[in-house]
Amino acid sequence: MAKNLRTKGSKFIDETTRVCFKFNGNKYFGFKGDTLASALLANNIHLVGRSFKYHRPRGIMTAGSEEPNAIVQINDNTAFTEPNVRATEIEIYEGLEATSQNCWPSVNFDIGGINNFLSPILPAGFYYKTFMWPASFWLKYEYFIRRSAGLGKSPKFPDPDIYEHKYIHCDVLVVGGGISGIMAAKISAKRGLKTLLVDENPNIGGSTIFQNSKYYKINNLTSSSWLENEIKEINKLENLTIKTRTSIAAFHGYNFLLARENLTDHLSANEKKNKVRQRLLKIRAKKVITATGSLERPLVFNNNDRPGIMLSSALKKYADFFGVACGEQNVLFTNNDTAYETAISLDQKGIKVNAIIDIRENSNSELSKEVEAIGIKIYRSSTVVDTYGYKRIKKISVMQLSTDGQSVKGQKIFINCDCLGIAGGWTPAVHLFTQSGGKLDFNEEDQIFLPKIYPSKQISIGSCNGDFELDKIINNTLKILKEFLEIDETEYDNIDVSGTRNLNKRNIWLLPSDKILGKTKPFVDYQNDATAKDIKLALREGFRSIEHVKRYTTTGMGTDQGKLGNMHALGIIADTAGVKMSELGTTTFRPPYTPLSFGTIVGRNVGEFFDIFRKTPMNDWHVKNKSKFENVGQWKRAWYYPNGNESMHEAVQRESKAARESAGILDASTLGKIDIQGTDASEFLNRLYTNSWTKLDIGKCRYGLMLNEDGMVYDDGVTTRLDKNHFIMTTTTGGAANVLAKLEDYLQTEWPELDVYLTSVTDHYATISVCGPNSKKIVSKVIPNLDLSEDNLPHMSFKNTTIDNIKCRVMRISFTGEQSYEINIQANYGISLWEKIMESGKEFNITPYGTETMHLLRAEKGFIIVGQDTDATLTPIDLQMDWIVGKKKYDFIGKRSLYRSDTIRDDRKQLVGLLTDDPKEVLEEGAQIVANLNKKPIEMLGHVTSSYYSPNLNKSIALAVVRGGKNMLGQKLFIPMENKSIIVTIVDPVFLDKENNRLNA
Amino acid sequence: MKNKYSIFSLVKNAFSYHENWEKAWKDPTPKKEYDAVIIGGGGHGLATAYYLAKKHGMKNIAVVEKGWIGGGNTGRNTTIIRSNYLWDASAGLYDHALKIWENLSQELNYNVMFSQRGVMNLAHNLQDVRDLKRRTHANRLNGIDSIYLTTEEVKKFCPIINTSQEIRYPVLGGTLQKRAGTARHDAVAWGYARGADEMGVDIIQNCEVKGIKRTFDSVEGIETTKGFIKTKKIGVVAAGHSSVIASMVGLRLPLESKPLQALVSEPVKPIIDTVVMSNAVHAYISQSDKGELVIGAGTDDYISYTQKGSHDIVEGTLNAILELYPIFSRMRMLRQWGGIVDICPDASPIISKTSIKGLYFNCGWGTGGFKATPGSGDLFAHTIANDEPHKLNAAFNLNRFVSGDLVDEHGAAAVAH
Amino acid sequence: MLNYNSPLVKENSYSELSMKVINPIMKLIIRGKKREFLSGVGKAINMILPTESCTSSTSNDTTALWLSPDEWMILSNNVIDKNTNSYEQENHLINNISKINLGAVVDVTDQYVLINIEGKKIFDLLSTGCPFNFNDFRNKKGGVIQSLMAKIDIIVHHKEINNVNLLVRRSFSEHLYSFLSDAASRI
Amino acid sequence: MFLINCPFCGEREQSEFKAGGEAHISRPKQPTELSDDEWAEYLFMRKNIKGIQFERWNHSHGCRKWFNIARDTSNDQIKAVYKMGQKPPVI
Repeated sequence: MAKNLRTKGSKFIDETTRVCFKFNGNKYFGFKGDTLASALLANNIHLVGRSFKYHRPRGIMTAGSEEPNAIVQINDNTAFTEPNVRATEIEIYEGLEATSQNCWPSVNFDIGGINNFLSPILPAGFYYKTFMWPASFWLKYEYFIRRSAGLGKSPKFPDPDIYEHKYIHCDVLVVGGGISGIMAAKISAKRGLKTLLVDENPNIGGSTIFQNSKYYKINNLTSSSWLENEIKEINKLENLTIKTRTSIAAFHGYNFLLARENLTDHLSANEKKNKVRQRLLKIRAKKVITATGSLERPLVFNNNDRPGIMLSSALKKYADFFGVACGEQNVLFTNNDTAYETAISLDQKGIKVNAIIDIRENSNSELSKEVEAIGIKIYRSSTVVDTYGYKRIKKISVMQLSTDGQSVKGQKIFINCDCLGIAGGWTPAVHLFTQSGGKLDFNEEDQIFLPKIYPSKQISIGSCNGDFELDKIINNTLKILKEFLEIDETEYDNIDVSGTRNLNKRNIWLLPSDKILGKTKPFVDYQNDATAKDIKLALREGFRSIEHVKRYTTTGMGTDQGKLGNMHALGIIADTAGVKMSELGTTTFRPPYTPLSFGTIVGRNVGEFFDIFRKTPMNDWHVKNKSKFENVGQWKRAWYYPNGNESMHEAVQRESKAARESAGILDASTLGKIDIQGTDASEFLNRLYTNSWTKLDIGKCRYGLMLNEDGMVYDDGVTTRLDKNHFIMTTTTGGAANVLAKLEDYLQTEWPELDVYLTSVTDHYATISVCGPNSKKIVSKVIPNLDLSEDNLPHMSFKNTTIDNIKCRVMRISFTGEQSYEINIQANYGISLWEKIMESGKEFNITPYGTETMHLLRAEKGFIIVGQDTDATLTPIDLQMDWIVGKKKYDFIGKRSLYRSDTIRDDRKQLVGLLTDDPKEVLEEGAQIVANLNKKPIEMLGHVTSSYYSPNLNKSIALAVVRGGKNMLGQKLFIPMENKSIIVTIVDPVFLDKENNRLNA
Repeated sequence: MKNKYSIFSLVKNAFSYHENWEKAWKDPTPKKEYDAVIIGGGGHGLATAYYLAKKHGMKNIAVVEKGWIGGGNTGRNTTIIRSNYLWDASAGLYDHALKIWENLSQELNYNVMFSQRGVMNLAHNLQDVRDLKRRTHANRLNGIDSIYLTTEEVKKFCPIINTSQEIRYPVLGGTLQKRAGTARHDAVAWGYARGADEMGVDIIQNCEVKGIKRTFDSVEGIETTKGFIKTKKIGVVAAGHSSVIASMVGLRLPLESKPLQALVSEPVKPIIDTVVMSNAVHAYISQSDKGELVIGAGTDDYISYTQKGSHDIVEGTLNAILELYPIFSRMRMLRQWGGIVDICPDASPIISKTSIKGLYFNCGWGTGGFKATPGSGDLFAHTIANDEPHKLNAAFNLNRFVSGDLVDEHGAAAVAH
Repeated sequence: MLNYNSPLVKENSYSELSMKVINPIMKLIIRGKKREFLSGVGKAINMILPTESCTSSTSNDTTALWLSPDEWMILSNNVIDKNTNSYEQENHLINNISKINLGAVVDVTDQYVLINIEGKKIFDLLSTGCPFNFNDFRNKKGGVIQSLMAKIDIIVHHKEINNVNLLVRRSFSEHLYSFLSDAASRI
Repeated sequence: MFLINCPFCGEREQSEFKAGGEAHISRPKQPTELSDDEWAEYLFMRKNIKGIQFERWNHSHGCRKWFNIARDTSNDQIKAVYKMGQKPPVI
């Protein structure tokens, strides 16, 4: 089998560099520049994979990204493995290992092949009609369905490669480096426009670069050699960037495009080391020129899927570009002149062409004359009615076409071949255009969809715009570009192009066979095994919309997104339903154009860069002192500081006791801080908070509660009056950004008349809170020059002072119920001050505590935490904080909502305290609360929002919201857990020091 | 009865090369008048018609669809079905739907492939843990089979999740509802259509509603691209386009229609056997029977009817996916698309009468409508037939936005001090 | 003495690119709308605030960055004394602006970290995570823009050709700096 | 991804902005005078237009200023950008 089908040298392949690779475990050789497909073909290998549904043997059909069949798993069982890689796209490199997919035990003998024999009972949508009995069995059926579906295998290990993003802004983006794209890039760049040219192939030049036909001449050079010179020229252009191996994945609105630049997939393991594998280019272009060319269409006839059946244009590319013969006995099957070009190319390379089957009555073009001259037999107005050969085509049968093309006549002749090139005409690649929101128009003459209405500054040129012959391509491209780039002359204006081909083609979407349709397999979607009869079945069952047919038959849903077959599907629907293609419309082409690795989309935002981490000025100290950390929003907050191998519970019990018995220290730097200045500052606060601010004295602090307009608690914190027109507001850690945005919103859009300025100073300050009976002694050691007496610095007041000549602010506020001092100092001095306080506090066993202990301490005092004890469904009244709602205030954010019929009800859920009958029993946060265990359905009155074991009260305490709880003090309720139910009593939420004596202890 | 679907009918039809299958639904031209017209031929609309005919004996009804049935969010969602909702009202609604799902294929004689492979919700911070525990306790007491899992149990149930405690937002636990899972979205629309059609419901596609004819206090019919249709009862199930229909009678709804995106990978052999949802890092993932990883992204923050969203959303979702499933880095996105979801301020739906007699709305399903399809149709049918809500959808009335009795399913921002 | 601890002290150099943190630099946010505000500022620190969007102005010792129609950042051109955090200019501004209700003056010296980046590859580095179109910006000095880098808010001041100052909030700075260092290592 | 022309900073990428919903819904000056229904209209009821809609956007990662744009929600084309307080353009 392993013979060499290399023809004499191709300049696009480096025949001096042999590359060794493995396919299904066997060693093969190719040359640098080969794709896996060309290398396999050179080794006379066509059978590459098995189809999705029937597991039919499939080979290489194309030479590009539209390949439906030849998809493989590469580097299986390594961290570098990748499923569903197109053999026609991947370039071989030393050490590449590829294996066939969707077959077991092997591609040559695949058990799944049995599906092919069951196919009569597996028509489109068969699974909707069966597997329903017995009901309970679906999961079992599904188990087998899932295993037989799928193609390649997902990687099993994390990806060692690195991906990156890059934002690119250019004046002109040219997509596609074929002849028209190259001309466009040159014209654009020469006019001083920042131009980017991208092409998915390793080199630009498109199909012209290997077009050596004497029929196509530009300025008396063969089109290929003319283009070579052009490429040499544009490589020198200043404003032009050329990116090869770069494919546009998506074309979004406002000319925003995503492209994948493939940097290392063609390199061997050690060549790729430490290199970025792929880069996602986020391109914003003022203008986009699409020159994506066109895709050759297959022909739809009985058994048109056997290995060895390929696109005629692919045969030509393998011969002219890769120097590979796809077969030794070639036959071409066509409805237009393309196949004749291929025949001539093959013949020049000394590759044997046995015959051409042409469904047209005649073609008297130069090309066909030459083919006849060569002596290749041409069967006119004939069609292939069947093909033979299981794992490789051996033979075809041919019959005469009736004049209407709907049936066959005459007697059947057989022609042997090991490769059948099919040419069904061309489909412009309008995928990107439609992705961008462009509207298509159907061209009856050529039976193609063409760009009509452009949604942004973009244009299509070349064959993706419906120009298929060299002269038309060049002339139209120039005409279009002049208008699009608003220029009156180009360097190509007196270019001389010669040669055109006979265009007459005969388009038959579904070619007839001598067998009835039901007995044939004319594939429309190769990968998903959707045949013409599946499409007809869908129509028969009432699926009329193209989207319905597509979904019911899975046509166009494969990894090739139906690039080859979609037009035939439409054609067959139109013919069968008797409607015009133009009325049918296309299905939407969804991004990406070719599949895009998750890793590429994500770029560097993985691992340490997955999400931002924010650190406080004292973070290093916490780390050094073995703190455990809690994620609070994007912040890393000290959670608790275990001594040795203390558990969290032990640590928290110790920390909380210390804070109440002597002194504790907390890093509160993450709380949001907003500087508020302006002559209307106090009026502004009045409108924001539920309570009143006008009368707050300078130097005093006040707790505030902020609502949403719908009356629910939104945020809280202490705000301090630094001066008549100057306040500093603290917000919750998580709320900070939203609160600032909300305040700015009100200021700018609702109350622009207010003279108020907001500035975030959250990061400017390190905030250190020292609390406990000994806090005063410690602070006075640290700030000897500050008078800490009750009259000078009473609870809820502040003083500006300095420590070692550094200005700072000391606030007497408490979230623990203990006497406590919150020192705000410029962030870069924070860690130093913290250490100083620790030093001064040593004699009092000052104990650092984290968020967990803070939560416990505030719960002992019944202070809420917005977001833990509230959930956006609680009003201040519900929280029993009526005292903070300024009834007399005319208005504040959310006030009106408090008086709606359902928000004034007093049987709403209300915040209460809970005590367990068994003081050792600590409730689970989130546990539900009921009054009657036997009532069915059981009625839930509320849930536990916070729960701790209090070392200071030596009992378990909890906060909860309970329907009507306000009036249930002393009442016993139940907490039904999985295995038991716990008895609790409703109490006042303040568990410790109701009189607030400790504040001034 | 049109030919019943079964393995036997498949074999039988194989002999006639499947040339004798009947239409799954007819393609009638609209009658002059119907007893009720459903606007919107998505899953919810078709289900509504099906149950109106089946349970309430209303046979002379039509479903009018602007495009093709099931072409909206029904055919664009990530097919997740679960009922582990926090509030009693929601739990009742979604579990009612889940119970119907469990026997739907048999009821419709159409395999909707309801696959009870379980749905896991992950917790990534301490507030997540509290919220999920709260929900699990509520579910248990509401008779919903939801359990809380430790990180180890999460790992055991879905081994490919990265449960390392070193990652940015480590998995701290999760919940599992075993009865939850996925279904084949298209099949739901097609199955209901076939069922409704068989009971005489007219399914009229490519028929856009242009106006609603009304007297001062009640409806009289609809103007469509296929002419005027007289009717006294109109059920609007137009999802993203609800506000557009409402504006035809001068109503404003508490809705915003925003882009919601989803994507699938190329198909691979089975690798993830359940549904995993993670709100905190925002990533939903499951694997379809075809082998594609089905991934749900979030909504954009602006109104759009384009069925396109911004790339940042997709990128953000895949960030989260790779954080939780690093092995998927080399998997490739095959298709990406968007839907238009109509979102209520409290993230709960509206199944309600309106101030206009004979006009009913079923909307506001936001990102979670698919799972409710059968229940929604059943309850909406009940509401239309009796001009009175069923007790299970009573809470989802329009008046809650006036009285303030919202069914808030976002919960809190879930960020503590 | 309290020690001064700025984050990210390490300095990184790569081919045609180097990054370092410069501190302490005095940073003030000043806000105002009235015409008297502008003149008041002029009086206080004798420089004219840039009123054209996305620009800056510089005097011998001070630079002013336009942030929004009523917001500017005032920076000291040179590092200041670590042992005090009261600044002459701040006091002048307070007396000529906030004290007489013309606007607001806020010390944000440690709210922001100033990262200086030098070299030919600055904008290649920024393009790995910043959506802003630097095509024109890169050619003329003095420009100021606010945008995102690796999802983090940044202020970019084009100080000199091939020399920009990047201002980022302190709590984000460590993350941003490691993202930049990582990207720079491959440029 | 839109390109939005901030009236203060010029053309910027969408990622620098946040959308703020329907524009020209001003907060009632005397909420207490409103019925529950009227208050609900302000709080929750929205036009949610398919077509030209006037909406608020904030340059949240730039100058932090709010402004209005007129956008066709059926194709996402931005027709006009105008400052807060200005009348919506006639389109």
